Amino acid sequence: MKKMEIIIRPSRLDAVKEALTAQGCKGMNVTEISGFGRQRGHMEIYRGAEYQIDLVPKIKVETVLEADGLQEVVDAVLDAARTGKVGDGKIFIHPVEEVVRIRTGERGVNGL
Amino acid sequence: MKKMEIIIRPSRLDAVKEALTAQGCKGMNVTEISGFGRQRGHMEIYRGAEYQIDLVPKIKVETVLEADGLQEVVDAVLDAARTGKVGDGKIFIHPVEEVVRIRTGERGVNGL
Amino acid sequence: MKKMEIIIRPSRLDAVKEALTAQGCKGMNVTEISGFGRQRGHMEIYRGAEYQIDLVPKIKVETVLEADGLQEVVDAVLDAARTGKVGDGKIFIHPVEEVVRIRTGERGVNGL
Amino acid sequence: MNGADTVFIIISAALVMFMTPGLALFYGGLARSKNVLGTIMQSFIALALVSLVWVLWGYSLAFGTDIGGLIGGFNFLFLKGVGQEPNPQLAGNIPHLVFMIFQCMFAVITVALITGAFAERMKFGAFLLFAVLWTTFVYSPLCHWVWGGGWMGSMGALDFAGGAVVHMSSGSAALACALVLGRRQGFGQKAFIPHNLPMTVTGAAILWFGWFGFNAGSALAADGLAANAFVTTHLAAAMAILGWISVEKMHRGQPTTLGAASGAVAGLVAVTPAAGFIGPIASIVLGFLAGGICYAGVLLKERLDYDDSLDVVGIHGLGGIWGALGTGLFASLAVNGSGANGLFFGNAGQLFIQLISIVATCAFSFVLSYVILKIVDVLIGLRVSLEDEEIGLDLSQHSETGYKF
Amino acid sequence: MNGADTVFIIISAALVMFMTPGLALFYGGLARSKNVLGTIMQSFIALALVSLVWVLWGYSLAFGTDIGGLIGGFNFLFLKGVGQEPNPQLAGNIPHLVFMIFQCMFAVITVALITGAFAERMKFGAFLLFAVLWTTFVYSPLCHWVWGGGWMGSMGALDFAGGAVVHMSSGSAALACALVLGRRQGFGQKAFIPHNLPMTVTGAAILWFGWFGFNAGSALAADGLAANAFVTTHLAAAMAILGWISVEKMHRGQPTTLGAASGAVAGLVAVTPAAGFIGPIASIVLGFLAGGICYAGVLLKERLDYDDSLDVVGIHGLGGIWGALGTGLFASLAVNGSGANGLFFGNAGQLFIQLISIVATCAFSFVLSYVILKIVDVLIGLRVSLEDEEIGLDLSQHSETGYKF
Amino acid sequence: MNGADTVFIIISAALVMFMTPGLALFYGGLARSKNVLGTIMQSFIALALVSLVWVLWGYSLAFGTDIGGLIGGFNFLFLKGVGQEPNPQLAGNIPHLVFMIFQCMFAVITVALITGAFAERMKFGAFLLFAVLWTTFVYSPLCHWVWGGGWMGSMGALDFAGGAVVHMSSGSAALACALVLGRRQGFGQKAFIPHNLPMTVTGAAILWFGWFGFNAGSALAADGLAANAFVTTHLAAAMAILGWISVEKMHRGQPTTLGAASGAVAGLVAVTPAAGFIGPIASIVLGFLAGGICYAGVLLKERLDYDDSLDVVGIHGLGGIWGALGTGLFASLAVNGSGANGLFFGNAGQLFIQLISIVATCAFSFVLSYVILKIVDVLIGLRVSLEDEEIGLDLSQHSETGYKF
Ligand SMILES: Nc1ncnc2c1ncn2[C@@H]1O[C@H](COP(=O)(O)OP(=O)(O)O)[C@@H](O)[C@H]1O
Ligand SMILES: Nc1ncnc2c1ncn2[C@@H]1O[C@H](COP(=O)(O)OP(=O)(O)O)[C@@H](O)[C@H]1O
Ligand SMILES: Nc1ncnc2c1ncn2[C@@H]1O[C@H](COP(=O)(O)OP(=O)(O)O)[C@@H](O)[C@H]1O
Repeated sequence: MKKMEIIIRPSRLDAVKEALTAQGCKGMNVTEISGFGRQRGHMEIYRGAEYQIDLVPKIKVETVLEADGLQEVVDAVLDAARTGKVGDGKIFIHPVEEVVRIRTGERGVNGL
Repeated sequence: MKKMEIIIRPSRLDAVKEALTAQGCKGMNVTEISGFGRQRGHMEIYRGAEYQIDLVPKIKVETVLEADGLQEVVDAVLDAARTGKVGDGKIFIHPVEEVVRIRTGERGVNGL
Repeated sequence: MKKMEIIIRPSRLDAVKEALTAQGCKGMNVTEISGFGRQRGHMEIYRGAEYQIDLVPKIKVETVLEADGLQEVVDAVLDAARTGKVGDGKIFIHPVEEVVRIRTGERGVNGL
Repeated sequence: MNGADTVFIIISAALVMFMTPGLALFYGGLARSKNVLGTIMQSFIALALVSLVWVLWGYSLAFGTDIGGLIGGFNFLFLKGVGQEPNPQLAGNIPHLVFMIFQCMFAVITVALITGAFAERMKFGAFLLFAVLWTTFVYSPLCHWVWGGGWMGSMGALDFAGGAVVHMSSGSAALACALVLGRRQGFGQKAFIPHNLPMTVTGAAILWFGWFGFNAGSALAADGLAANAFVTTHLAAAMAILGWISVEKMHRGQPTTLGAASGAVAGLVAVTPAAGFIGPIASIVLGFLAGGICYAGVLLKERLDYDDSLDVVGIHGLGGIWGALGTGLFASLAVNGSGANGLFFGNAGQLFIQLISIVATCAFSFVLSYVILKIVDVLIGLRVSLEDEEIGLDLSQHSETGYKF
Repeated sequence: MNGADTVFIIISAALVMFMTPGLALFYGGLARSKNVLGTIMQSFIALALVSLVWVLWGYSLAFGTDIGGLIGGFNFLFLKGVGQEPNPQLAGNIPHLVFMIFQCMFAVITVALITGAFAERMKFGAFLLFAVLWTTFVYSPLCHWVWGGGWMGSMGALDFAGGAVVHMSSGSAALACALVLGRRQGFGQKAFIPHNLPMTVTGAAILWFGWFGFNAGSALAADGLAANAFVTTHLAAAMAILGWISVEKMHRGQPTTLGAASGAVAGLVAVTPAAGFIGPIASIVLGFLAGGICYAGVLLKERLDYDDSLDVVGIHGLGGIWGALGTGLFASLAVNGSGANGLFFGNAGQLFIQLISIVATCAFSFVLSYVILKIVDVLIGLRVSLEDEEIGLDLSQHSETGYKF
Repeated sequence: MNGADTVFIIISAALVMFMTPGLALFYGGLARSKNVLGTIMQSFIALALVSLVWVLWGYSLAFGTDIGGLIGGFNFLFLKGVGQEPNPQLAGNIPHLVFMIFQCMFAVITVALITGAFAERMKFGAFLLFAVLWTTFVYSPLCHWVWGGGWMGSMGALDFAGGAVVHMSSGSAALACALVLGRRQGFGQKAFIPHNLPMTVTGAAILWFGWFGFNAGSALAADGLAANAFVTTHLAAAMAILGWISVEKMHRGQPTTLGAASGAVAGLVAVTPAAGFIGPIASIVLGFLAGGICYAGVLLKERLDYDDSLDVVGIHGLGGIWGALGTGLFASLAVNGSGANGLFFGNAGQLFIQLISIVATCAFSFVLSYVILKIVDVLIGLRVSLEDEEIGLDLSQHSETGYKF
C-alpha cells in the first residue's frame, strides 16, 4: 500500500476529492497547511507598515491506497488539481507498512 | 523505528493519549484534520439552503516509536479508540529512517 | 528522496525556514500542531477551576529533498531550532518513493 | 425648543449611527472569512462618505425648499442656515442641526444596506463612486418625496420611519446590483456558508437596539407616539423571529440561529413604515407574517437564480413592501391622529395609496440604480477580477486579513 | 406626563433590551465552540417568546389589579387599556406603554439568565415550553408580589430593580435546572473551557452598559435618585471586579480576565436590589464583598457536584441574596425617603423583612421551576440525546456551525 | 435641576463608560492572539480601579475647591458633599452625582488609552500601581487645570471635551511608556500583525458611538451647543476616515479597513477639544487633516524607532495636539458665545494660548509619567520576563487563553 500526499490550492479541493473518489479511493484526510515554494506570497499593510507574507494557504490531502493502479490515480489528481500557474503543488508517494481499521481491526487492504 | 499515524474521533483523544503513554510512548503530535470516508457527514442549513458537508472533524495522532512491541501498542490504541460505529478511523504504520532530538542532537532510539 | 519532518517551537519557525532555504530547499509545508512530550504543558484557570493542559503548541515543517547532502541540512536545522531547553522538538527522516509537480507533471528530483 | 425632545433625538441619532457598524457585523459574519473586512469596510466607509455627501448637498436636495414636489432646493447647501436654532418648518422643537444629523444617519444606513447584494465581488473604488451617485440621485429625491414635502407625502402615503425611503429603495437597488454585477464564481455549485454567525447575531442585536432610535425617534418627540413606535418595533421584531423559525421548521425541519437573526431584521424592516401608525396588537400580526414572507423572499432567489448575496431583496425589499401594505391595512387614527385609517379600519383608499408609493419607489430606485451601475461600470468597472474574487476582497482590495489566530 | 422621564425610560428600555444579546455573548463565549449558537439562541429566542407572553398575559398577571396580594387580574390582557397615556397607579409621569415595555425587558432577561444553568444540553423545543410556563407561573407572580402591589412589596421588602424578581428567581430556577437535567457528559473529568473569552468580556461590557438602564431607569424618573442608582451601580460593578480578582489571586495565584468579567456581573447583580436605597460609599463595600461571595459561590458547585454550567446559582442566586441582605444592612432614608433604613442605620427589622423575601422568593422559584421542568420532561423530554450532546447543540439542534474561518 | 439635562448626562455617562470596553476591543484586536486577554484586561481593570481612585480622592483633587490654580482641595474626599442635589459651582442643572460620574468615565478611559503604548509586555501588577499613581498625580491635576478652576482654564485655553486632559495627556504618557519599557522582542524584525481586525472595527464603532456622549455630553445640557458638538464630532470622524485612507492610498496603494478604523479614532480625538467651539464645516477640514496627520504620526514611530505598540502617540498625542491647534484656528464665538474666536476669525492670540496649553500638558504628563514609571519599575518591575513575553500575557499573567475554537 502507498500513501499519496497531495499538496494543492484550496480552490481545487472539491475537484481533487471528486477525482479521488471516482478512482475508487475509499477515504482521505484533509489538512489546512501553509506552503512555501516558488509561488510568491503577498504583501499585507497595517498602519502604513508593509509585511511580506511568504506562506501561502494550501490544502494537504492524504489518502492511503493499494499500490496497483497508483499511476492512474496520480494522473487523475494531476488533471483535477492543475491550473498551470506556479503554486499548483506536489504529489508525494510514501510507503505504508500496515493499515488497521479501528472499528473492526481489519488489516491491510481490507482495512482501507 | 516506525511512525504510527492514528486517525480517530475527537472524543477519543484523551483515551488514546492515555493508552499511548501507558504503552511507554514518550511523545506524540496531535493535529486537527477533516476526514472523508464511509461515515456520512451532516447537513447544514443557512437561510433555507441545505448544504451537505461531507468532511468530518477527526484528530490525527502521530507518534514515532521502536519497532519492537509495535503490535501491543496497536492493540492498545484499537481498544482506546474503538466505539464500534462507522467512522472510528484507521491506524497507518510508516517506516522511519532516522530520528534526531533537536535539543541534544541524539539520534535513533535515543532521540525519541 | 527523503522527507524531513521537523517539529519545532513556533518561535523558531523563521530561523528554520531561513536555514532550509539557505541549504537549497526549494519548498516546504508548515502545519500548526500540538505536541506532547517531556516538556510540561501549563495550567489554565477558569472561575477557580484549574486545568492542566498538556498539549503544547508546536510547528511541523515538512520538506522533501534529495538524499544527498541530507546530513548538512539536518545540522543546519539543528542549529536553527535549538534553544537547549526541553521541548525543542525532533527531526524525523522518512523515505519518499515518488514526487510529481502538479503544474508540469515533472517527476523525481525535477519535481521538487 | 424642547429639551426632552432634543435629548431624545440626539440619542436616537447616536443609536441610528450605531446601526451601520451593526450592519457591518451582520453582513461581515455572513460573508466568507476572506471577505470579512471588505464587507465590513463597505458599511464603514458609507458612514464616512454618505455623511459628507449629505451635509454638502444631500440634505439640501432632500429637505431644501420644495421644487415641484420632486426635489429640494439648494438653500441648505453646505449646511447654510442649518444651525443650533430649530427650523419650525421641519421640526420646531429641536435644533435644526439635530434634525439634519438624525436624517443623515438614515441616508448612511440605506446605502450600507445595499452592499449586501454585491458582497464578495465589488471593487472598492467602484463602490465609493456608486455611493456618492446613489445618495445624490436616488436617496435624496426619494427622501424629499416622502418626508421633505414631496408628492408622495402630499398624496398621503404613510411611511413612519422609512419603509419606502430606506428599505424598498435599498431593496430595489439591491436587485439592480445583483442583476448588473452577476453571480459570484461558483454560485449554485459551491457552498457559500457564513463564516461567523456569532458576529452576525451580534450585528442583528445592535441593529435591533439602534432601531429603537430609528423608529421611536421618528416621532421626533418624546411622547406617547414614540412609546407606541417603540413597542410596535419591539413586538414586530420578536414576532418575526417566531414567524421565520416556524416556517423554517416546517420547511427544513430545524429552526436556526441565522433564521432568528434574519427574522428579527425582517420584522424590524416591516414595522418601519408602520411603527407610529399601527397599534401593538397589529404589530404582532404584521411582524409574524413578515418573518414568513421574508423567508419566502429569500428562497425566491434560488428560483430566479440571481445572486443577491446577503438577501437584501428578500429581506429589505419584500419586508419593506409588506410593511407598506401592512400600514395600509392596520393603520388607525386612534393610534396617530395625523396618520390615517387603513383597510381594516374602513379606509380601503389608504391601501391603494400605499400601493402607488410602493410601485413608484421600487421602480424609481431600480431604474436609477441600474443606470448608475452601468455608468460606474463603464467608468471604472464594477467587479474585481476573477483572481481577486478567488483571493478575497480583504487581500485584493485592502491588503489585509481578518484573522490571525 | 413628563418628557424628560419619558425619554429616560424609553432609552432605559432600549438599554435593558440590549442586555439580553449581551448575555447571549457572555454565555456564548463561555460555552464550547460547538455549542456557541445553541447557547446564544436560547437568549435570543427569549427576547422573542417572553415578549409575546408578556404582552398577551404576563403583564396583566404582574401589574393587573391586585388579587389578594398574590397575582394581578386580567384587566391588561392583550394590552387592553395599556396606551399612550400614563396610568397614574403605575407611573403617572410616563406613557403606560413605556412602563409596560420597560418591564417587558426585565421578564426577558430573567428567563435568559436561567439558560446558563443547562447550557450545552437542553433541547431547543423543551426550552421554548419551559420559557412560556416559567414566565407565566414564576416570573409574573413574583413580579406582582414585589412591584405589582403584592404582599412582598406591602410587607416593606426593598427591591429596587429586581434582586428578588430577576436574580434570586433565576438563580433558584437555575439550581432546579441543574438538578433536574443532571450533569453534562464528562463533567468533572473533561475540561470545560470557554471557547471565546473576548466574546464573554464583550457580553459583560454590554451587560454593564445596559445595567445603567436597568437600575437607574428603575427610578422611573430622571432625578437625583436615578443619579444615585447610576453611581452605586457603577461602583458596585467596579468594586466586585476588584473583590473577585483579589480572592482569585489569593486562591489560585493569578487574577483572570474571566474573573474580572464575572466579578463585574456579580457586582451588578448584588447592587440591583440596593441601587436606589444605599449610598455610593455603601455600594463600594457591597460590591467588593459581592465579588468575593460569588467567587465562593462558584467554587461551591464543585463541592456539591451539580453542573450549573455557567454559574447562574453562584453569581445570580448568591449575588441576589447578598444584594437583598446588603440592602437590609446599608439602606438609608437619607438616600431614598420612600425606602427604609437598614440595620446599620438602626433598623434591624428591615434585615428581617429582607430575609423573609429571600426565603419566599427562592423557595417559590425553586419549587415551581422544579415542577415545571418535570412536566416539560414528561411532555417532550428536557435533554438532547447523548450523541447530540457530543455533536453539540449547533449542529444537532440548529444544523449550523458557529465559525468557518 | 433640569430633567432633560439630567437624562442627557446620565445617558452620556453610560455612553462614555461603554467606550472603555470599546477601546479594549479596539486594542485587543490589534494585539497578537496570545495577548488578546491581557490587552483587554488592562482596559477593563481601569474601569474598576480608576473609578475607585476617582470617587475616593481623584474627583476631589480635580474638582475640589481650587488651591492656587494647581489642584483641587480635599473637600470632596470620599464623595463628601457630592449628592443628589446639583452643585451650582460645577453644574447647577444636574445632580452633583451625575456630574461626578460623568467625569469619572473620562478619567477611566484616559488611563485605558495609555495601555496601547506598552501592550504585549507589561506586568499586570505594575499596571495596577501605575494606574493608581497616574490617575492621582497626572490626570487629576490636569483635569483641575482645565476644567476644575485651574490656571489653564483661567488662561482661556479652549478644551471642550478633553483634547488636553484626555488625549494629549495619554499620548504623552504613552511616549514615556514606550521609552521606559523599551521595544518588544523582535520589534522591527518580526511582523506584528493584528490578530482580529473585525474586533478592532467593532471597538472603533463602539468608541464612535460613545464619543457622542463624550463630546455632546460635554455641553452639560441638551441644547443647541450639544447639537453642534454632536454634528462636528460625527463629521470629523467621517472626514478623518477619508483623510487617512486617501493618504494611505497614495502612500501604499491601498486603502485599508484598519486605516478607516484608525482614521475614525483620529478624527474623534482631534475634534474633542473643538467640538463645541467650531462649526460643522470647520470640522470637515479639521477632521480630514486629522486623518492625514495621524497617519504621518504613526509612520514617525518607525523612523524614531520606539515601540509605541498600538500607536497612542501617533493617534492620541498628535491628534490631540492638532485638535488643540485646530480649535485655536477655527473657534468662533458665533458657535459658542462663552468660547472665543480663533485665528481664522481674527483672534491670533487664541492660537498662542492653545500652544501654551499644549506645551504645558505634554511636558507635565510626559515628565510625571516618566517618573512614575521609573518608580514602579524600581518597586515591582515593569516588564514581564522575556519568556513570559514569548508565551504571551494571556497565559503568563492570567493563566487563560482567548480562544479555543
Ligand atoms: N520540496 C518540497 N517539499 C514539500 N513541499 C513542497 C516542496 N516544494 C513545494 N512544496 C509545496 O508545494 C507548493 C507549491 O510549490 P511551488 O514551488 O510554489 O509551485 P509549483 O509546485 O507550481 O512548482 C508549496 O507551496 C509547498 O506547499
Ligand atoms: N484510504 C484512506 N486513507 C487515509 N485516511 C482514510 C482512508 N479511509 C478512511 N480514512 C480516515 O478514516 C476516517 C474514518 O473512515 P470511515 O471510512 O469513515 O470509517 P471506518 O474507519 O469506521 O471504516 C475517515 O474520516 C478518514 O479520516
Ligand atoms: N515519539 C515521538 N513521536 C513524535 N513526536 C514526538 C515524539 N516525542 C516528542 N515529539 C514531539 O517533539 C516535541 C518535543 O518533545 P519533548 O519530549 O517535549 O522535548 P525534547 O524534544 O526536548 O526532548 C513534542 O512536543 C512532540 O511534538
